[in-house]
Amino acid sequence: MKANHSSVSVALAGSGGAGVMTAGNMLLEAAAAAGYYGLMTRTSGPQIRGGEAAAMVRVSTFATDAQDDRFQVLAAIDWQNVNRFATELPLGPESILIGDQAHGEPPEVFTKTGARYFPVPLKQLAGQVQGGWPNMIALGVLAGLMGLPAQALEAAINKAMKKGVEAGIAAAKLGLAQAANLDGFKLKEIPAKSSRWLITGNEAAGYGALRGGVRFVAAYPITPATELLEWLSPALTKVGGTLVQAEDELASINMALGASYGGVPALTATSGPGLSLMIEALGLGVTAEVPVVVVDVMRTGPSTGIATKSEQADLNIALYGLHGDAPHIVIAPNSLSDCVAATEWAVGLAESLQVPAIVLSDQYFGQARAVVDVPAFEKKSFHRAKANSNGQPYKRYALTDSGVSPMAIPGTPGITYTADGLEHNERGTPSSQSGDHLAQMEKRARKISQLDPGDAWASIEGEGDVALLTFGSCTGPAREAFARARAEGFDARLVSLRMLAPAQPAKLKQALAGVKRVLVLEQNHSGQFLRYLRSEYELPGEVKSLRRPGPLPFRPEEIYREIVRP
Amino acid sequence: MKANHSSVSVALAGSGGAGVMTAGNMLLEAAAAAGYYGLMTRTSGPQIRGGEAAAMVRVSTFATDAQDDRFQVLAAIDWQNVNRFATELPLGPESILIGDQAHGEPPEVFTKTGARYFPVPLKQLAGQVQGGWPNMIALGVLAGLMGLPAQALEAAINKAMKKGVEAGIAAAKLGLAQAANLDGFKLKEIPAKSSRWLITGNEAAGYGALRGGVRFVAAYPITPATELLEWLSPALTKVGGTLVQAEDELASINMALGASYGGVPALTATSGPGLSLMIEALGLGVTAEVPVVVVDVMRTGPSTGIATKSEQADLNIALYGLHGDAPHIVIAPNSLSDCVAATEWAVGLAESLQVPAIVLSDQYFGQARAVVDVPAFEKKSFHRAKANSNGQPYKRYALTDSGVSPMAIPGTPGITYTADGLEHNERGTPSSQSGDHLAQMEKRARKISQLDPGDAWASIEGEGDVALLTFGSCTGPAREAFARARAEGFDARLVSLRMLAPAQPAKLKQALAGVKRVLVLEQNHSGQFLRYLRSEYELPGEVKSLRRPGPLPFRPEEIYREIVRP
Amino acid sequence: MSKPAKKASGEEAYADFMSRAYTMELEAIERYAQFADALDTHNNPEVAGLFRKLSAIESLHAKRILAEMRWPSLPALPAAYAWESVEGPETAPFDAVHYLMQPYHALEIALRCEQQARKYYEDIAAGSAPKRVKAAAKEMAAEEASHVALIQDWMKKVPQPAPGWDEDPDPPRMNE
Amino acid sequence: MNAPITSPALTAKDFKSDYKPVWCPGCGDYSVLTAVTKALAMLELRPENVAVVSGIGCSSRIPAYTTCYGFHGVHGRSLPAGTGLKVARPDLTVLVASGDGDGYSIGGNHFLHACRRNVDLTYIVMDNHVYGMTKGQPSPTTEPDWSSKLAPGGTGVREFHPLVIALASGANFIARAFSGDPNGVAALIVEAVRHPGFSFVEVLSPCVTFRPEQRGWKESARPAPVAYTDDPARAARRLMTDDGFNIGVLYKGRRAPFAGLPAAPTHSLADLEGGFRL
Amino acid sequence: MNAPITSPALTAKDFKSDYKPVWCPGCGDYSVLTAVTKALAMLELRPENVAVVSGIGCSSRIPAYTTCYGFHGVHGRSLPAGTGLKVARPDLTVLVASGDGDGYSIGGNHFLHACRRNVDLTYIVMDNHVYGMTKGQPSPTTEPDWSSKLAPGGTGVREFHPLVIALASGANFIARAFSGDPNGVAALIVEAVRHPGFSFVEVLSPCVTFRPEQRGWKESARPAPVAYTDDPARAARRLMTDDGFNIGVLYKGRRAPFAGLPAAPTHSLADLEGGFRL
Ligand SMILES: Cc1ncc(C[n+]2csc(CCOP(=O)(O)OP(=O)(O)O)c2C)c(N)n1
Ligand SMILES: Cc1ncc(C[n+]2csc(CCOP(=O)(O)OP(=O)(O)O)c2C)c(N)n1
Ligand code: SF4
Ligand code: SF4
Ligand SMILES: [Mg+2]
Ligand SMILES: [Mg+2]
Repeated sequence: MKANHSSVSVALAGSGGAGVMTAGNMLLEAAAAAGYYGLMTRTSGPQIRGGEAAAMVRVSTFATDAQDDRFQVLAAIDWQNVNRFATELPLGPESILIGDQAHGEPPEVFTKTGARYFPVPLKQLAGQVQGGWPNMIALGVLAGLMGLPAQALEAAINKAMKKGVEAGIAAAKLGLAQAANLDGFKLKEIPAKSSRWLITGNEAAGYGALRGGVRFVAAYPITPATELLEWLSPALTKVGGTLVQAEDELASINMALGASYGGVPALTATSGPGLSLMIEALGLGVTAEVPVVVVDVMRTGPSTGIATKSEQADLNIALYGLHGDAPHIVIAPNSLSDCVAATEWAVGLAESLQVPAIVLSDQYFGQARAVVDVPAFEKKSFHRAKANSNGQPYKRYALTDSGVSPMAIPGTPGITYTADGLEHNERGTPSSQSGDHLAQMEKRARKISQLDPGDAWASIEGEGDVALLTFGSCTGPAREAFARARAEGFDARLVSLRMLAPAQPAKLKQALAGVKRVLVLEQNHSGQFLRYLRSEYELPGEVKSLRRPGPLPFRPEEIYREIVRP
Repeated sequence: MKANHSSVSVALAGSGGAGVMTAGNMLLEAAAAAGYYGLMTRTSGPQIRGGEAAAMVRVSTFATDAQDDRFQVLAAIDWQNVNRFATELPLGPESILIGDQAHGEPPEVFTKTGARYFPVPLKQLAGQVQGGWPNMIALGVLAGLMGLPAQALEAAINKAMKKGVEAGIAAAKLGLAQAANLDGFKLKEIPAKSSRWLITGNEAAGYGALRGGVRFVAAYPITPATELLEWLSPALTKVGGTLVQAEDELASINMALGASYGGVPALTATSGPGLSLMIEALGLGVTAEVPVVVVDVMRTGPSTGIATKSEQADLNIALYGLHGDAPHIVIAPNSLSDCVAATEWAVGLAESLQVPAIVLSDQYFGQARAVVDVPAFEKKSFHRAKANSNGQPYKRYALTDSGVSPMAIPGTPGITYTADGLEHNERGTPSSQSGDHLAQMEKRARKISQLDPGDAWASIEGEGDVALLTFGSCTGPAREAFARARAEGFDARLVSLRMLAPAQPAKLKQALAGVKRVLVLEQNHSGQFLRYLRSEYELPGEVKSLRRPGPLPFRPEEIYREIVRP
Repeated sequence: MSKPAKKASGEEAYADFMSRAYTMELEAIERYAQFADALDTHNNPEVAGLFRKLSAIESLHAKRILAEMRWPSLPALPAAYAWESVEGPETAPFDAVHYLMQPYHALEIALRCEQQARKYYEDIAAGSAPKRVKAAAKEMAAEEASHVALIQDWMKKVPQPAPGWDEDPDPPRMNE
Repeated sequence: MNAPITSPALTAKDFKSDYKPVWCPGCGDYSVLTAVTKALAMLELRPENVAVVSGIGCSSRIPAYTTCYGFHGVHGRSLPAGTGLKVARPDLTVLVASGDGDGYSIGGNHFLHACRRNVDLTYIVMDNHVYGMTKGQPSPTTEPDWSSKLAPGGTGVREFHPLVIALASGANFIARAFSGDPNGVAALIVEAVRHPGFSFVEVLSPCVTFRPEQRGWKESARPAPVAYTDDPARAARRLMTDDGFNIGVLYKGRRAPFAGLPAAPTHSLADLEGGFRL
Repeated sequence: MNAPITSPALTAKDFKSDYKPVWCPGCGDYSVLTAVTKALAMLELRPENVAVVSGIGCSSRIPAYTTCYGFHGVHGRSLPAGTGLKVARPDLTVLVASGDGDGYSIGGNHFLHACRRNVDLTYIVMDNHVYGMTKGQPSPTTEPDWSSKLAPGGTGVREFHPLVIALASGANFIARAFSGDPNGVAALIVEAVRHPGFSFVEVLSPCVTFRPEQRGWKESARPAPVAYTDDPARAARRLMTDDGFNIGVLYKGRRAPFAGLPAAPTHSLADLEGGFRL
């Protein structure tokens, strides 16, 4: 077994109670402890509890939040209904299947990929350890197949288990020993040390919100945003803020607006169905110029769709969902760890421009857990322009050059005013005059269009006359595809947009100068990103849309093929 | 006074209680009785009652629903705050002002246009008639200035007034006599007789809904959609349907979906803020494939905006507001009378494609009243494909070629099923399989994209290498601009889209063949229609955006100038 | 007749009486001013002006009380008085106005208020209050009586509204 | 409401579909499903003449598990959908199903107004004092001190009292059932369906996964000690002091159901057009 | 709650802005405005420390007519906005204003949950039994037989009983006022603001334009014959038989206000980051 793998992807499947998620998490922790990067995603059946599930763990010598083209190993505690995951668990002839004969043979859909089957008597081995569990045996097997050191595994088990640690370690070691008999996928040298986090995208977004200054959150639970809220609830208490569980999303967003009007940066998090319910109040934020941030952890739509799966199909509603002309901000993190900075940035933009901002995260980022390098944060911070009395009558909606008008915060004497969602004049008095409407429309548009996001608007990587445009979680597999292409001497440009609204036509034009072929990559059915690009930009050269609805993620290989296509 | 005017526009202003709307309506009726076409729009101050208001009446020898460039006459019962309407009441040196000296001089903003002032002692004259009102004197003056015959005026008064008819007629005749002393704007010959209606856009949309088969409406009041509902409520009762006043818009749209699921064509009507609240359930209509129609009578946005004024800024939300990829129908009537056919069509499309349809009307159409030629209706009618048991397991969401799957209506034995907003397989069972998701996404997209709207997708008028693209209530002034250009030997193409979604790129391409210059006309600030066109179509030649937010309507002259511009 | 002044010295009762009288005026001033604003907004400047005038007249009265009492600043208003009627006897009911009302109506309102005020003071003067209070009440009753006469005179000079004065042929309008 | 019986009487089984519930084994909702199917059989209805309308939640999955027409709508809007259906199709028997999150949190407003409107339908709420589907957040009926990830230490917020609210809003029939006794639930549903107007059946239906302690409800639930009343003021006093475990019909009102149902047409479209014609 | 008085006491006038109301002359809302300004003066507050939050409707126009901080939000959402504001800024005095359409129809759910949540704010609903702003459609409190264009012959739907619902949902202070007596309204608002937790003041405020017959309310409104109770069951009985015209405080509860207010920070951001650090 040569240690020549820079990335190994394994999946551990089984029915509820088998503990596949627990084992998966420990494998990820073990990889982290050994100094590798890692990523864990998950899938499960429709049952609320007790159904089939799979933990998918990728361990690598480089940082990535993408899933690989195929899994090297699929291990199963049992095979019941695991076949339902076939499309999510691509295998190849180089792959191996691990299973317990006691639970029957692997389903045909897996064996017909050419993957070789190696039975391991998980249950029987577990029986050899007092309090031993088959998932711990499997954990040991998987760790062994990658060549993770036993201490790392021990450390991970120690950290994760509250009781039965010894049995756990003993069982895992039995598994490790089993792996020694098998052809494995040993990882290459451990990468150089760096400061790292083990974090989910939802936690990252929550942390970014706090960094941005958010101290009030109101929200209503919804998959896959709930963990973001569950992380934020105690965290807010610790930093002097608070979270209110609202009766519905209408209440959430309006509570957030109320708090923000009071001077406290405020946020809510939701997914598509909830975002739909917040649309009216987002318009209020635009007109009354009250900052607020909504993190939309996108799931497969439309309607209730598939709550537990990812898709990038809320771009339309985020950009264009508001009634009337309602300029606002839309930001998309383009890596799991970027959820921190992107959310922090969104809060800063909302606050400094007094406008609603939507962060388009997705289920993939939100619920994946990864070992990431601690990002370098910009020092620049954004604040709300606050007004103080200068003896003059206060004009809340003064027609300034920047479009931003200093805001009076309740408690400040001499400049009280009424925030209004009715069209108004500079003082905030409702007006139906076309002149006031035009002036305020221009003011609100101006503050957004004058914004210069610097380099933060996109990640631009590489050179060449082929460009790939994408955003959000499609960036991970795209980056990996680029690395492969580059490794073969084929360079291309990757432009991953972080600022979706306002559009940055001048910057994109520059980024695409000289490009002959444009690939537009997105995870939805109708090509929302492509349509958006066409409406806002002149795309040079031949344009090709690479798109597919959720839930299956793009794999690096398919993108790679499109990049290098002659 | 030569009878050489083919169109005369007059406005009658005054404070609450002056009866300007009543008089305006009678003038419109009188014009209709005389055989002319006519149009009445209105404006008023922010007060609920008792504030300033103006009735704007245009009488013409040709059918139009556009306002003219300028008003020939502005009459005022009193001038209090009438200056606030200055931008809505453009005058020129050829215009005249009529007012009562007892109420002071006309405001400078009107006199400085060069309009000549002719005082008429309205109050004093009214005093000469027992039970006489100044507004009736003014009515007479205005009718006289246009040269409307006394009998027509009498007929209108007879029809409109419940009591005091004689005093009304006597007062109006006094007014007529006054007009004889003034330089008027006498109308040309009466146009050829035709079958006509006197109707508002809101009534027209309501009638269209009933023609389309709608028999259930649930709604929540909102300006300017309320009159649509108020017309529908008794009308539905008469035709065996019913209207439920819901507790909010969330309830309205879900009630409509429930009724439609039950096999009864259903509709709701609202404006921007209400549409925002219906977004989530529209997505349910898409996924569960339940037909439903929403008439959005657009008002000035964003947020509460200006409730009583028009704008075309809900295009974005109507097209792109839904979360996820949610193909649906968007139809815009392009004349006041087209509100009938467009709404009827939307109901037919919704029913036959089992999908939500949005009708984009606006405050201008909705609240204007006009004399229109009775439209010729297409015989083609659309129906919902209903399923019956054939002994096979029923596949509610069968993957048919057309994408449309026959629908079981409750009460039909043997084919019960559950309509679902969760992604599902053909049977309707929830599924998180990527294959099911893709298949259903394609099915839902297919039924929309395969739709061939024939010629109904747009009105195409004229020839030449300049094309003007527009939709909705901008079409009226555009048509008039075209007529003027044509009268001067300059032809151009007017393409007014009625079907906004699904887009019809092939048809537009054909419509624009050979075009060198494209003008895109719309009443909003950000150019939503332009953006939409760019994203869906390749526009040929030089493209220019003609846009402006509400509330001021486009005037024919400014469009004309752009068309003939060298 | 309001809450009985608590058993106290004549001086205290007097101060209490005067502060009540003052409050009564303030309420009236404010209500008239509010009416004036409302009618201004609704394009009825004539009646608005009249209410403004009435408000000014009441202000004079209030100022006189202030001067008389030599209160250093406005006395802190006691929590809402429990007047016998829901508001001060000189305060017009909030719903007495209409956007099409005519000066005659405004004077009718004022007349009713002045009459009520007169009766209020007369009742106190005739009652069992301390002497000083009774004397002051008498004086004020006389003053209100003169207002009543004044307004009655005034009413003769303005036209009586014709029946149907509040008819508006146009419907109300819609807003947001 | 009852369709004419044209074929041999159906049994509960005929109302149970082949779809296997995704519910956790032991979940109270199984027993509600059984009760619904029994009740429909007892009512001698036919599946095609019954519609089961729901929102989103574990409990809201119930429609597809019956052989009736089902409508699985969006979260919180089961009552409007059911109302629209019943008003448009008064010939159908409409059951609306919900959970405590779906019905009392996001759907609270529709609850209030459905009670007032009094459309003739039956509203069954499976109350487990928790958001089951989204993994255990507090719902309106959750005890204020129940600790969860989203509200560590509890929300501190007083519970929502569904029966009191229903009464205050004008519901015409109010009952509480316990899923531990499916026959009892079935009997109450039968009575609810038969009673005209809006009938509300709150079913205590334990969530074994997130509220395992609710297995103890078996000990608390007991038949209400007194018969139902038709006097709202009396019912109010009883319900306000009730401990949440009295089972049975607790109130039956006498209000006439919603009057706005469609009637036979009296006019043609041409008649209506006449209103515009010059 | 009362801000320290740092300068000479303010009068009602200091709380009235220069903007002239768009309300119809004679509208009851004028008098509510007067009452609010009087109450704030009596409470010895300063305008900058008070926020008036509303939705959409004639009544909801009130914020800008005061000199306080105002928030004129979207239709039906005044309570969530006020809740967010008060929870984030407990130092402010928050008044939430609404109408019967705004508060009881589209905003009904928030009413239920605000009563339960018991955040320390005062909710003032100007109830005129009609949608004034949109020209006279029936609201939840409209009599079932009131005929209008949208519901010719009446809705036939039973009225919504705001006080009963408030009580059933757990409001901590319930009063009914009548705008015909602005001083009385002011006194009740003062009491409501002083009472901890969620205080609800329903104000009968006639719409002279669409419901001119409400001028007759002057004859019906009268002080409640008995003093308020703090016993919910007793209050329920009273409120359920009340004719809608008893004026005064009708219930004062003893529930502790919402406990989820922010406290002083105990951790830094770096501490939180520590949770992720490997
Ligand atoms: C608009 C919207 N918000 C939130 C959700 C997420 N969600 C799904 S079910 C549910 C709560 C369900 O609780 P309950 O009604 O009590 O049902 P249970 O699962 O407990 O039976 C929530 C919040 C959603 N689907 N849609
Ligand atoms: C989402 C939304 N739906 C509907 C409306 C229209 N609307 C404005 S005010 C109002 C009703 C107001 O009634 P109420 O709260 O009783 O206030 P009132 O005018 O009677 O004081 C309605 C329906 C709106 N502005 N927004
Ligand atoms: S989570 Fe709870 S409510 Fe949901 S199915 Fe499981 S036991 Fe039932
Ligand atoms: S319409 Fe009615 S509620 Fe609105 S301002 Fe006029 S009187 Fe008041
Ligand atoms: Mg529940
Ligand atoms: Mg109202």
